Amino acid sequence: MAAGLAMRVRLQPEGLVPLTALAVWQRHLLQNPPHALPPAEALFIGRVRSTTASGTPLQALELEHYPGMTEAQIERLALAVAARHGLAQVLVEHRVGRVLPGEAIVLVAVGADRRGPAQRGCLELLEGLKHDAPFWKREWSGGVGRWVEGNTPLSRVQESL
Amino acid sequence: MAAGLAMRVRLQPEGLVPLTALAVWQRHLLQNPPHALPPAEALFIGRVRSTTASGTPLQALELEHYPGMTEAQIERLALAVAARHGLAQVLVEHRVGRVLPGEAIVLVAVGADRRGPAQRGCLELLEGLKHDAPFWKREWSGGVGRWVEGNTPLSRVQESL
Amino acid sequence: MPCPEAPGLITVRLFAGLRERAGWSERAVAIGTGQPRPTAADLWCRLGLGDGTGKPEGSLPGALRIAINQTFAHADQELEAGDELAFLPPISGG
Amino acid sequence: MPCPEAPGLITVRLFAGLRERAGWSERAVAIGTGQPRPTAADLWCRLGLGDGTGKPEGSLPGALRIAINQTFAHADQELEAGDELAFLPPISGG
Repeated sequence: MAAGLAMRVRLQPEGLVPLTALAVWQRHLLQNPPHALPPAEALFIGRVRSTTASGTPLQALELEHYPGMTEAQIERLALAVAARHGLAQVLVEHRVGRVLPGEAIVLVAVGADRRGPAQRGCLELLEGLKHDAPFWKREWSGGVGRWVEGNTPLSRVQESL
Repeated sequence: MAAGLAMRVRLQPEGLVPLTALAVWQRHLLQNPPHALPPAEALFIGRVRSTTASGTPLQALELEHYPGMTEAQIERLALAVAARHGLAQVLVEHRVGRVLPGEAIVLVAVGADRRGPAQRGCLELLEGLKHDAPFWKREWSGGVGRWVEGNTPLSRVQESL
Repeated sequence: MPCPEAPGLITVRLFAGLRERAGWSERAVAIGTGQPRPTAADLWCRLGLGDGTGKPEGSLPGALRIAINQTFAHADQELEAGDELAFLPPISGG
Repeated sequence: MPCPEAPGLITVRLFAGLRERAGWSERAVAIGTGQPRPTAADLWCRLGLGDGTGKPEGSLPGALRIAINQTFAHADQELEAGDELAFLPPISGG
């Protein structure tokens, strides 16, 4: 880990409450000098939609992962983004298992000295999670499960940052 | 306000605790259907640095604003960004008065159906606050106050999004 | 024959470093009847707000912004009685 | 004369839709001694994981990704005894 970088990657089988996870993370930073709350912090929270990709009501999302590789791969992605932008802090929490509509599925928090690196780091890390971390979603609707293959494109942002 | 847009703009003379402000905002959304927690939420927290622009230890930051115009101007900026990106929710909380190193000075939370609009909306609104909302910072260091004129540029992100 | 207008007042406000250099934050300025309506640049000169660097009369510092009735406005917009005019030094928000 | 190597095992893992179509999630596959080392594409064919669409032997579906020992790898990387090989259908994280 780069000197001074505070990093935490967690897979959550039980539930992910973003504001609680952030409070725990802030306490950790404040209690472990020289870490501190960053001047610029960019965050992203993703939650489960109430409908499937085809528009039917969603009962639940099932998230499969590759135990061991998924954690290691997220850490690799986070370290690469942190090095590229000189980040001070990276927190990633990601649900696995069965997640209900409205529940949080992913939380990314990136801290830096300036807003530009924090924002770019948060965007890039989220794209990494979407495309390069081994997660597979299955949408359950009407008692039937359907694997989601791939992600929605991000359009302009991805290429331009 | 656009149909379905939940918007809150607050100037905080007393103190801004981002996680508490977010908890209050979430409760408001959940208690006022059809508002709900958004599938994609991009957030930014800015905090006061421990040093001045010239590198000396910062005692405090003093934030002057234009009562009436500042709130109205933030609302105009937020409505424009929300319309441009089809946002569902915008929260802006900004400190005024005397702010100490490490304290939060600004919180922006933008909710949308997809991550692209949420992220772009959050970036643009923060740039609006930096450059087009009437706030003036004075850095206090060694008992002397110096007005900060202008902001650090965002470089690549601003033009490309 | 139209009635002569009563003289009107414009409220002028200054902020931050500009307020401190001038030594005041708010003034009421009378605008005469029968004269061309003043602009922000006119009042900037009339109130002696220039920095003495020899800029020609009527010109405003480039970084300065103008608000009329709490909305950003162009410096050459004509003012009316009752308007609130503010001179805004460079913004540093967020 | 070098000693003949004992036959080695490769662990093959499948995930998500691919696991369900195949009907299994993990298998140990023996690789013979004295033969060229197999690649992921070789094992894909040997395990009958193709979708029967008549793709030539040795080719993998374009959207499929490979991990060897829990790290992304090229499909033509040669495998060794003890390796863990995973076939990963298109990712949908975050």
